[in-house]
Amino acid sequence: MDAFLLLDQWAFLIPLLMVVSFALVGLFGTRLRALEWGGWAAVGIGGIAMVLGVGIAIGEMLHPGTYVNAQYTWLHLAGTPGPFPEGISLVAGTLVDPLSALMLLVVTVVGFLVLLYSIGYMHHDRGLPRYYAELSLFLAAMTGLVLSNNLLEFFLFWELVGVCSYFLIGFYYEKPSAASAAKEAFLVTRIGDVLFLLGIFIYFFHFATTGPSGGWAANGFVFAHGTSPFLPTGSVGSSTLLTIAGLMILGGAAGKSAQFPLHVWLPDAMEGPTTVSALIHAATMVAAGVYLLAVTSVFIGFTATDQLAIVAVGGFTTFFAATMAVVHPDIKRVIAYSTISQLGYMVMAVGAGFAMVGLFHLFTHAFFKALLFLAAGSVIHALGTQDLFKMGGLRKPMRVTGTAFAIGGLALAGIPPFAGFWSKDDILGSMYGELGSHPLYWPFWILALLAVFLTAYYIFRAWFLAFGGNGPRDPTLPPAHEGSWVMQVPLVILSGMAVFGGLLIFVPGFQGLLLYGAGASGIPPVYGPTDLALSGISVTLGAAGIGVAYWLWGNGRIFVLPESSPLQPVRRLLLNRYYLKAAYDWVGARAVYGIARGADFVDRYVIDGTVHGFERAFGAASDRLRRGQTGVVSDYAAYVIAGLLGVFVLLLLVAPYLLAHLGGT
Amino acid sequence: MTTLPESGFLLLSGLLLGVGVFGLLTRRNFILVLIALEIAMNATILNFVYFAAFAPHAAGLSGQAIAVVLIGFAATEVAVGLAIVLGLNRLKGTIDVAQGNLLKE
Amino acid sequence: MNLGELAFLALAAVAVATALAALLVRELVHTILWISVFFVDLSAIYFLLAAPFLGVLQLGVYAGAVTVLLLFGIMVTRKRIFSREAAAGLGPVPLALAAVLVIFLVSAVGQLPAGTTPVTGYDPSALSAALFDTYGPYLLLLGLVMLGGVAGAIYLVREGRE
Amino acid sequence: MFPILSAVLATLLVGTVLTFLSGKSARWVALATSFVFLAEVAYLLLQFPGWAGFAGGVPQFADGESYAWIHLGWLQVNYTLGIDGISLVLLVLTAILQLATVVYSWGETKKPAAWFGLLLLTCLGCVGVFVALDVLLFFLFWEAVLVPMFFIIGYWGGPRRRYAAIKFFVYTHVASIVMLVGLLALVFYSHATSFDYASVYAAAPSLSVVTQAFLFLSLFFGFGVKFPIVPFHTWLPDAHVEAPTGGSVLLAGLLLKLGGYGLIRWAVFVLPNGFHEVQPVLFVVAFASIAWGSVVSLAQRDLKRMVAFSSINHMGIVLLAIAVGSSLGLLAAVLLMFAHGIVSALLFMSSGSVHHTFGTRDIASVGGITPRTPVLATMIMIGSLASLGLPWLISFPAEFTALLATWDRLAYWVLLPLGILVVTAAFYIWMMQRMLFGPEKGIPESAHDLPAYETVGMGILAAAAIVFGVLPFLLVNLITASPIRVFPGV
Repeated sequence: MDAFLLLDQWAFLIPLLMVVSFALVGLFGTRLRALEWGGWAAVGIGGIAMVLGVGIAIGEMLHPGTYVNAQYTWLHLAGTPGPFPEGISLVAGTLVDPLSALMLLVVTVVGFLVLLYSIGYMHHDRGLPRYYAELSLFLAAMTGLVLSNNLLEFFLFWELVGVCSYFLIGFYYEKPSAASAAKEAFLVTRIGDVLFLLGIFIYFFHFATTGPSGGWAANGFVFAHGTSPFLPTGSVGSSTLLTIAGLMILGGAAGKSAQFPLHVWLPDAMEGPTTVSALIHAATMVAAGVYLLAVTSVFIGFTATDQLAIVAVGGFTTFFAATMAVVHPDIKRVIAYSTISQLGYMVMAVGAGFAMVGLFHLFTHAFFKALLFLAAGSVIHALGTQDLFKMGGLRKPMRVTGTAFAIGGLALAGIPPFAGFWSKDDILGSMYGELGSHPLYWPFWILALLAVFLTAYYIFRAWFLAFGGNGPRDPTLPPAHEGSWVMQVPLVILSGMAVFGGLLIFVPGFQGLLLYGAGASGIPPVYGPTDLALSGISVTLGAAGIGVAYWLWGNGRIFVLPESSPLQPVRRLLLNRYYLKAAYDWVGARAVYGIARGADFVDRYVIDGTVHGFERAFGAASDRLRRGQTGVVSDYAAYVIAGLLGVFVLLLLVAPYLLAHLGGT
Repeated sequence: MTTLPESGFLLLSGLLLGVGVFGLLTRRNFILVLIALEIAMNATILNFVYFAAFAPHAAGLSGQAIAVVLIGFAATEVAVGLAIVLGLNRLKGTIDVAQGNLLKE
Repeated sequence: MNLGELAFLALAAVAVATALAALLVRELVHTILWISVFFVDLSAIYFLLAAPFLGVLQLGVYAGAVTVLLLFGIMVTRKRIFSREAAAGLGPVPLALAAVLVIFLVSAVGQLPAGTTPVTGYDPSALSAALFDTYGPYLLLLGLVMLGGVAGAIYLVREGRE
Repeated sequence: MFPILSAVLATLLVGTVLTFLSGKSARWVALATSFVFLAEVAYLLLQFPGWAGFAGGVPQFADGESYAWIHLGWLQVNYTLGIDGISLVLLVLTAILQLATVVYSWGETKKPAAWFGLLLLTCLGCVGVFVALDVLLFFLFWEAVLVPMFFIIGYWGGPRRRYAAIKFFVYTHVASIVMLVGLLALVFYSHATSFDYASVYAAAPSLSVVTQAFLFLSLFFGFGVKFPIVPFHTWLPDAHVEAPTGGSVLLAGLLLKLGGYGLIRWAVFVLPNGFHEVQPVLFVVAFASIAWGSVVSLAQRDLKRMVAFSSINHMGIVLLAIAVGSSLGLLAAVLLMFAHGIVSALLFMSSGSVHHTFGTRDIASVGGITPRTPVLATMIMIGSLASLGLPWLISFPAEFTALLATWDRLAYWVLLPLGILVVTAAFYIWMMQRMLFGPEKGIPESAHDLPAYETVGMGILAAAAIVFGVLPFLLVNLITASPIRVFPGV
């Protein structure tokens, strides 16, 4: 047991290992005889990291507690007058607590499985070393983020994670659509990052001057210092400044976790390899926003206004994203919309004060969503297309994949005893208990409940289209086949997690993990199906969704909405993503770029034009003067005489006059 | 010694300088320009000599000494000026001042 | 009005007249004649100002050497290219400039302190002391300038080097 | 004590002269000079005792030297040198940039002796500005920088080089004259006992606040044109577009820093009361420069012109950090100057390499260069990401500190520079999308990846960007060992 606690102080090795992997594969990957070798090296290092991560998580389950090791001064702004007479130290270090342990478990396990799976999925790609280098760097950054012990360090890794995501979305950079999607992802999350940064500033100055303990002031951003990391909600109060700071944090989280209105980048991010979608854009990085909200709510706390805003964003996004998934023909994008929707659940839970419940859903979601993506990846790997309407009947040639996708779907739909049921039900149940005291939560809770039905429907629509029926609808597709063992093993492991992951809640140690941070909200979360009626409603909704999906799409049926149907405009609206993407494109490409062009014009012709105007005026004046330079000696003599007379006038007339009238000496 | 009209010399000097300047500016023949210059020069020398005679501290005869130096300079100037005139004449075939715009080219 | 004043007035009138005549006559040779009269006239004025050394110098350098030089110059250029000696193209401006200059100088005359004492007699030793002690360096400089002037003149009139 | 600063200047002077004289082997002489210079700066760095503090209300500097130069009654001009943390950081920057530039332009074939000599001469002038502590000496070095840069642009530049060179010269020279008037007025009106920084510093507080404000404005104009500040910035894009790569590097990396250094050393420290009077003007100008530089960059098609405008944006942030008037702000300003020196140099080298590899710098007409020229693409990526303020690269700690200082004093006004960060990210990311990614376009058959010397030259800068980005305290500790700790007049 003590051995597990000892592991905490070696936690920093996890990101370090992945950096080593990044350097090894990045520098030498292309020199190796077989490109896979670099991949295997990354898999090996990732395996060690996973063992460490799992060990730390088990240690936390046995002994929930907070381990802080802050000793690396990253930036020391010594003796700065103003609010910081002793100076500001920005100390980097590691922080291990139940939150980070759970997240670490997710990141290292899914990370390792994806690394392994990629050996098969990417084996034909010449960019394999680059892929593994970037993936290693991503894992380093992600684990670093999870282990950060202050907001600034968090932000450093947060941005690094973002840039890795940028490169991995644009992995097939020769494709213009991939390059464009990478740009979009970077810029949209950048908007969130800027808000996040402002939030950091506000917290920093607020706690530096009014923080509860001396530790806050001296260490600036350290949000867990010593043994008392908890800040009762009451101490945050209702300060307007802190409300704004909380909203800024929400902005940052919304950018990273693709919450409305910054969600547009995530569906387009599916341009990257499917493995990347599984790891980064489903299981880990996009969950970082939720994680940020969770640590903020535990260590700093949100005001009531912030909480409502977070619940509103999360609840609305849950439903909003699910509607778009309903009509989409692309298998990966359906899962992507589903990710946005599920992240909405987590955000909502964290906002309502149930940080660990949200994290629990993050935990289960990571496994079943990675499973769905990897299964979809197998299909894409085999067929080379992502269009659901070209597929069909895949359950026979791809038995493992089909089963895995079905398990993932059941988990997503919230059917017991699969993992998703427990966590989703906890969210809905815990919030239900809060509805009485927070009447404004009601509409968002109902939206979230409705989303359960949509979720079950769209994921099984995808399953029936791809795996149901008798054969591919597009005869030009190559015959389907199952991938190699490296691709199947992760599917099997993840299937296991998707089936049993939720049952962990009945393990006493794990439950203790989830109780962590409850003090922040003062409300004990609900674990397990305590309210059977509520569980019954949500399970019924999920089953109904599956039933409708079977009725419309089962057995190879294709449901075509009649042209005259009044739902046609709705369908077009959904297919066009509520025209939000078009609006953003218009703002970016027309409005902002138009302003820039206008400014450029002003710069060239107005500002520089004024300069050239002066130049011409001087030119004209000097041209006049130049004509006096006749070269004739007499003329020069005349100028000399005139100048002499000018001096006479100055000395004999002007100077005495000035002296007489201005009274100088 | 007989008395002399004190301001008269200065007036004469000023008038001569005016004449010299007038000639300097108006004559087109280079030699006439030189002569005008000499007139102006002589007006200046006259001033020095006058002050050597009448100034309150004239004992040192500085004015006369300077006048000597100036006469020397003036003579040199004429020599060089005439050399320029000859050079110009050879180069352009004329000694018209208005044609001598070498400074411009 | 005593003899000195009378002499001065006469000499002054001759100086102005000859100067103008030298500049305004058409024939260049006549110009030389008038200007030599002007130089001699000034020499007389120097004698009147108790500066016989300068008077002699004026006669030697100006009335002698410079006049001859000018004459020589006219003979070499020799062409009567100016059918009419006209203003150099500046119109009334030179005349106005000269007039304003004269007005300024004349107006300045009134501002000089009155009551000066004329030096009587001629003191060669004082002059030589001034010339060779106080102004010795300038004399040296003059020598150098003359040397340079001669060299420059020779360079300028050198034939052929087109 | 050994006059180490004079030795540094002498090294560069001797190196310059030898380079001019050594014909075809000039580059070796220049390289040797760069290494000696680097070693001397390293020595300065290692034995730097920290800022010497005040003696009798007058700032003291490390490695000080002072010799009588012109003493004519009231005119007391000395040859006075000295450094503090601020100058030292900029000296480090100069040493790095000089080495990188010399290595990068190893293949220069057009009058190499003159080229390398002028490069060294420019660095000499900059070093002189950073170490001079006498009004006249400072001004002489300040002006001395203009001349070699004028010839670098005017002789090695692009097609409109003469226009650009003259524009550069006229703009900066007019500004210098205004600055000189301000400096001389400062000396004379304050009745300083000599032209030394120390005596000017001691005498300046006796001036009335209004006088200080006017003097500050004239100095601000003089230094500001070098920054450059909107609307006196139009010389910069033209100068950069026409300048040869090495010239651009020194122009952006060093010459712009002269303005920031001068403003801090000679205006803000000396005239704190005047500074506080005109602070609003500085804010307006800084915000205008930040917004204008970034927004106009977005519309540029020429890679180099885009980087030039982004320099205006970054130097605007420097000005903002100075203008907030706190120690934190000054720290950020110096850090940011260093960061911008490294990053803009890297980007200008990249655009130079793009130009001679693909024959054009038009962003829209070259595309998908990554597979053919991976090293060049990597350099562009590092430069762009650093410039848009990505953490772990050098600009981030600087910009972070600058914005932190801005929030401290201006609260929600910080949203403007923060928002502009998105625009800055947008034009770099968009440029990368068009040039580096997508299908190959407009790549001539002859295009090949960077020659070794260009890789090394840019590699030095990229390494510096990463090292100082991960370990910013290396620089911060230097800067905090300087007078920013005792920001006057707050």
